[in-house]
Amino acid sequence: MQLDSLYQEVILDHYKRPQHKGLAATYDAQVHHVNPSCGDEITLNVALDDDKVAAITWDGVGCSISQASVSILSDLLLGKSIAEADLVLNNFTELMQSKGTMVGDDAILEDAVAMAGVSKFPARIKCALLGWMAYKDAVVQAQAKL
Amino acid sequence: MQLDSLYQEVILDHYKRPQHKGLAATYDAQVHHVNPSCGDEITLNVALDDDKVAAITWDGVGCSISQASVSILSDLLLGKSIAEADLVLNNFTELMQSKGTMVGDDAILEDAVAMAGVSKFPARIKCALLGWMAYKDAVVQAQAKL
Amino acid sequence: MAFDPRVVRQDFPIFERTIREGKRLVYLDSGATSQKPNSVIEAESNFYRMHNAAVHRGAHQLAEEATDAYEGARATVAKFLGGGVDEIIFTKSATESLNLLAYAFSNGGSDNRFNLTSADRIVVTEMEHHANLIPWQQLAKRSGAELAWFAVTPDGRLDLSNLAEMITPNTKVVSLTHQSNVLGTVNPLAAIVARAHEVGAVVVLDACQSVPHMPVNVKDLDIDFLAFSGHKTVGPTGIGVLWGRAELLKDLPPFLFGGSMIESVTMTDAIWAPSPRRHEAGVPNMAQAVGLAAALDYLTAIGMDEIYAHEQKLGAYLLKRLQEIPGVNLVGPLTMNDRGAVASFTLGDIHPHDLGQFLDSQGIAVRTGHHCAWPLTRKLGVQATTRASLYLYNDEEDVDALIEGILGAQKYFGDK
Amino acid sequence: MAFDPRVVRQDFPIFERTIREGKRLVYLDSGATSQKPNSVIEAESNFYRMHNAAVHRGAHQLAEEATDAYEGARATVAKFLGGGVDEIIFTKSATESLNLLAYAFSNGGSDNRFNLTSADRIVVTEMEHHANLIPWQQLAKRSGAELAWFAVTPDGRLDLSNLAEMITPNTKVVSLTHQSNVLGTVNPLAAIVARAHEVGAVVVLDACQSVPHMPVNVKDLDIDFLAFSGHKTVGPTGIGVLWGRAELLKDLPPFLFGGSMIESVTMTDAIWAPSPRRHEAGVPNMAQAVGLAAALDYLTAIGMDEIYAHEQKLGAYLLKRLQEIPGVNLVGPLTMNDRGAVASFTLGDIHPHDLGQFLDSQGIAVRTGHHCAWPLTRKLGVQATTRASLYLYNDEEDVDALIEGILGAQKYFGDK
Ligand SMILES: Cc1ncc(COP(=O)(O)O)c(C=O)c1O
Ligand SMILES: Cc1ncc(COP(=O)(O)O)c(C=O)c1O
Repeated sequence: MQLDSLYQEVILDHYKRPQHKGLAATYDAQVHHVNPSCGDEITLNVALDDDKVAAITWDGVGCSISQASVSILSDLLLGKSIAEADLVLNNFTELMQSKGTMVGDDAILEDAVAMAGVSKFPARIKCALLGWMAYKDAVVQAQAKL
Repeated sequence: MQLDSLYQEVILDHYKRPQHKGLAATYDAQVHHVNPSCGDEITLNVALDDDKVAAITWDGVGCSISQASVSILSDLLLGKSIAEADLVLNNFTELMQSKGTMVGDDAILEDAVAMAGVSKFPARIKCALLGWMAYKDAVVQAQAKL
Repeated sequence: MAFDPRVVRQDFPIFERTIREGKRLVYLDSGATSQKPNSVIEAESNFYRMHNAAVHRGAHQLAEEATDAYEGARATVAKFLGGGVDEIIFTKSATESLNLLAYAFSNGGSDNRFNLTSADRIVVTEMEHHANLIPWQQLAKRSGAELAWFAVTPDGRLDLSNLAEMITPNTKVVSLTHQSNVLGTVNPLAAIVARAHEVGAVVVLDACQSVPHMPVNVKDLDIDFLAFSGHKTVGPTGIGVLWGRAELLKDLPPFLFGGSMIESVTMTDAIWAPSPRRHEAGVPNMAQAVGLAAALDYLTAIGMDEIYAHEQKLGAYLLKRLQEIPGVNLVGPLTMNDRGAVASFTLGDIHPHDLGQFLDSQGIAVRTGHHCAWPLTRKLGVQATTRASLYLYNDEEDVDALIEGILGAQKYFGDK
Repeated sequence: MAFDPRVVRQDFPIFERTIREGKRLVYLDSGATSQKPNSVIEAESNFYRMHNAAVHRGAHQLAEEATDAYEGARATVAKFLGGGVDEIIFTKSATESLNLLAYAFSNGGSDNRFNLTSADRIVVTEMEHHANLIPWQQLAKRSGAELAWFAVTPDGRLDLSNLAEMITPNTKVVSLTHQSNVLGTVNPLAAIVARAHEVGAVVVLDACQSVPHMPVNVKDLDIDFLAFSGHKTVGPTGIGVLWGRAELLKDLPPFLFGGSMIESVTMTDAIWAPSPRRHEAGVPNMAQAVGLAAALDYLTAIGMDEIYAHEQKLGAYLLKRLQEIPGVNLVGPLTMNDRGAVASFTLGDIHPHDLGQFLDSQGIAVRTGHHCAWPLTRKLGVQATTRASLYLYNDEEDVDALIEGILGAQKYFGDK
């Protein structure tokens, strides 16, 4: 069933047990992103330690894809350097735009390769990217403060 | 040839030898009407004598249909009572809207029955009516002054 | 012959195709856009193949035929709505129709009867589609007029308890939806229209969700303007209608400027043509107007009363079946009194996007989100809903498929 | 394979019909609207039959397919013009495209970079179509900005002798036609664009009469905005395009308000989506966008260079044959240098309406009147003209038919 390529176990796991959900009290930047076509929302806090992602926390409401994606992201990018995180981000964005033609590099994307199936469902790509765009925005803002 | 039903001899005669063309110096009302789709223009003067059409003169530029129509009109309505002229006007308007289904009552319309063929050419009806609408407008204005 | 949605379906070629690995198409998204019968598709093609020319402009046979077809379409729309031929303005969509009006209220200058100032009030409702909200918000900002709105009650009706205080003597426009695209609620117009006219305000009806589904007669409703979209009315995309009382249209300032809407033009000035020409600048969407006329002819041949009766019955079945499912939480009225055949709901913890995706995998097309009525969604206290909207080609089998799909989704997302 | 208009004609079903008692259709009115090839008609029908759904809105397969088709059309238009995908806005017509822009120049409020005031100047030309004149007249009235224009010389060219004085440092917009729909004149853009950019003004190109007939690349022209209509480009009615530089579109305020153009909405406020979504409110003219893409694909397959070369040759033949007739008085340039294949003329004392009517009786479709460029017609000192406009499906036989028709009209109206 094609649907299972979208709703991988890993995704549903993250959806049911989201990581780093709940906003930390301190942060360098806080952003609020909305998906205007469905109303899904996310608030994301980032703290940097020099060029390292020291903390990512978030809160939000949304579908399994958007929630799982931000959960995976926060696991994955935490502790990475900003440059490393950028690489992951670019890899992930490319995967999402691949229309099902890529499987994703699991050395780089780890759990996030489970999102590969999303790229076959154009209406859901924005869901998967919501948290990543929020992260991208937050880091830019946090860096501007350094 | 269908075209001949449009361009009757009477019409081409009036076009080449227009009646009452050239504006009289005195009048009760003067109107200027334009056909916005082709730019044809007419200026028409009316003088009333109680309830009688005492004078109609006009000037303008336009196609054979619009020029002939106003020439026929001025011949036809001159000297009539306003009520009689209204009857002719209504008859003529009805004929124009008949889509080729009426031949026109020549006891009432006289030379104007030659315009019957125009009603088969929707784009030309406005040409034929230009002078008549100007006359109608002018009489209303002239009466308002009485 | 009795109305039979399965027979109707044969007129719509899209139902011959399948969805996601061979599934039957269960199309429950007509609130967003309706499917098209062959007669509409052919009317548009036929115009291009046989009569295509710029209307009102050429002195040749094709131009005559195109003009006949286009003006004939205007007459068809007028008859369908019970209005006059010169009261029909073709636009590209209901969105354009409503924007045309909202701009007209500030385009006329201070001596125009429609001109709004900061002394005036505009009244809308909390259940408006963005297309009937934002144009008025912007008009309020441009003109300084105040924007006020009727609230929505928890059971999805307009709260009219403050009717007289809401529609104040300085109210100039009351614009509201006939049927909510989210709740299905059909608004009671009589009292609103009476009060609006008492204070000299005009009533604008967003009839996007009523004209396709029930007989709508502008004279009976005693309203002043009405907007709807062709594409929700089994018609083509790219065509909408604005109906307005002739007596009002005659003074309504123009919105789009260009060819065919003028009486005369110089480098610095222009004089406008009479309505409806004044409101139709440029070479019009001719093929789409002709397609819309074919759509209205199609609906008329079946009968708007028949369609309404069918949808009332099917809507009742939908509401009943949905309410049998634990976890389904319907927004909007729970019975078919003054209500259309559309149901928006949430399903326990399952996000509408996920439900919609599961249904899609079963061939069932629904819409999820805020349905372009974000203030309403917020008021109802939900993030988003799933909406199933029915039309003349739907039947009980489609509703059954939806119900089965919902149960399947509960299993799919619950089991994992 | 050599370009052959008779082979091209076989793609256009309208040429299978006859006019006025069995006459061959000689269609010389493509300046008003072009005919449509089968591939365009079928692309539109096919969308309705197979993929119809509201784009960007549904979470189901049809909505995905419709979105792919619609966004694919945007990519096709972008490629055709040499612009970016996000630089293409679909409208209903060039008229709407130009109005969108003119409204945007007063919709943004005082802190928007496009906002005009009474300190600013708008520059147009005397040869503009009403669609590229009246919107700017109205903007001037709304904003207090001054409207100025380049004059037209007796031989039908722009008088650019006062270029620097016309495009003053306070000029904010220069909007002009690429090719005159009356004169055929193709305006020299380089000097105008250079001067406009020197003073920080944006250049808007009305490309209604160039995009269908010659290769047009927005990057090469270095312009800022461009408008054209689908229906003159062998595409459907009801679709137009506005191209704008991404860097400008990003700040351009919206024009039509409603669904899909927002980022968020409350009862009193709205935040806009990024371009191009910001400029496309409501369910779009999806089938027409898809049809337009098919039209551009059709033209591309033949080759815009081929089409241009064909029209240049045929236009030269038309000008030569017309000038052989005593009594024909051409307006506009007399050679094909910087000129398209359209000829407007008067014929002695024979009124254009009468000539057009006679030609129609011979199956020949031309347009007569002021061609929605009334100030230009007045400037040229004529009441009205007869216009023959050529396209890819016309050939020498069509020109010969026109010439014979004109001679016939002289006889018909002269003999009687
Ligand atoms: C030069 C020019 N500009 C603008 C327009 C307006 O195009 P439309 O009527 O398709 O909006 C036309 C054609 O009518 C034209 O020839
Ligand atoms: C109630 C209502 N009003 C307005 C609209 C806008 O219609 P369109 O997008 O066709 O302009 C819609 C549909 O989207 C609607 O449901």
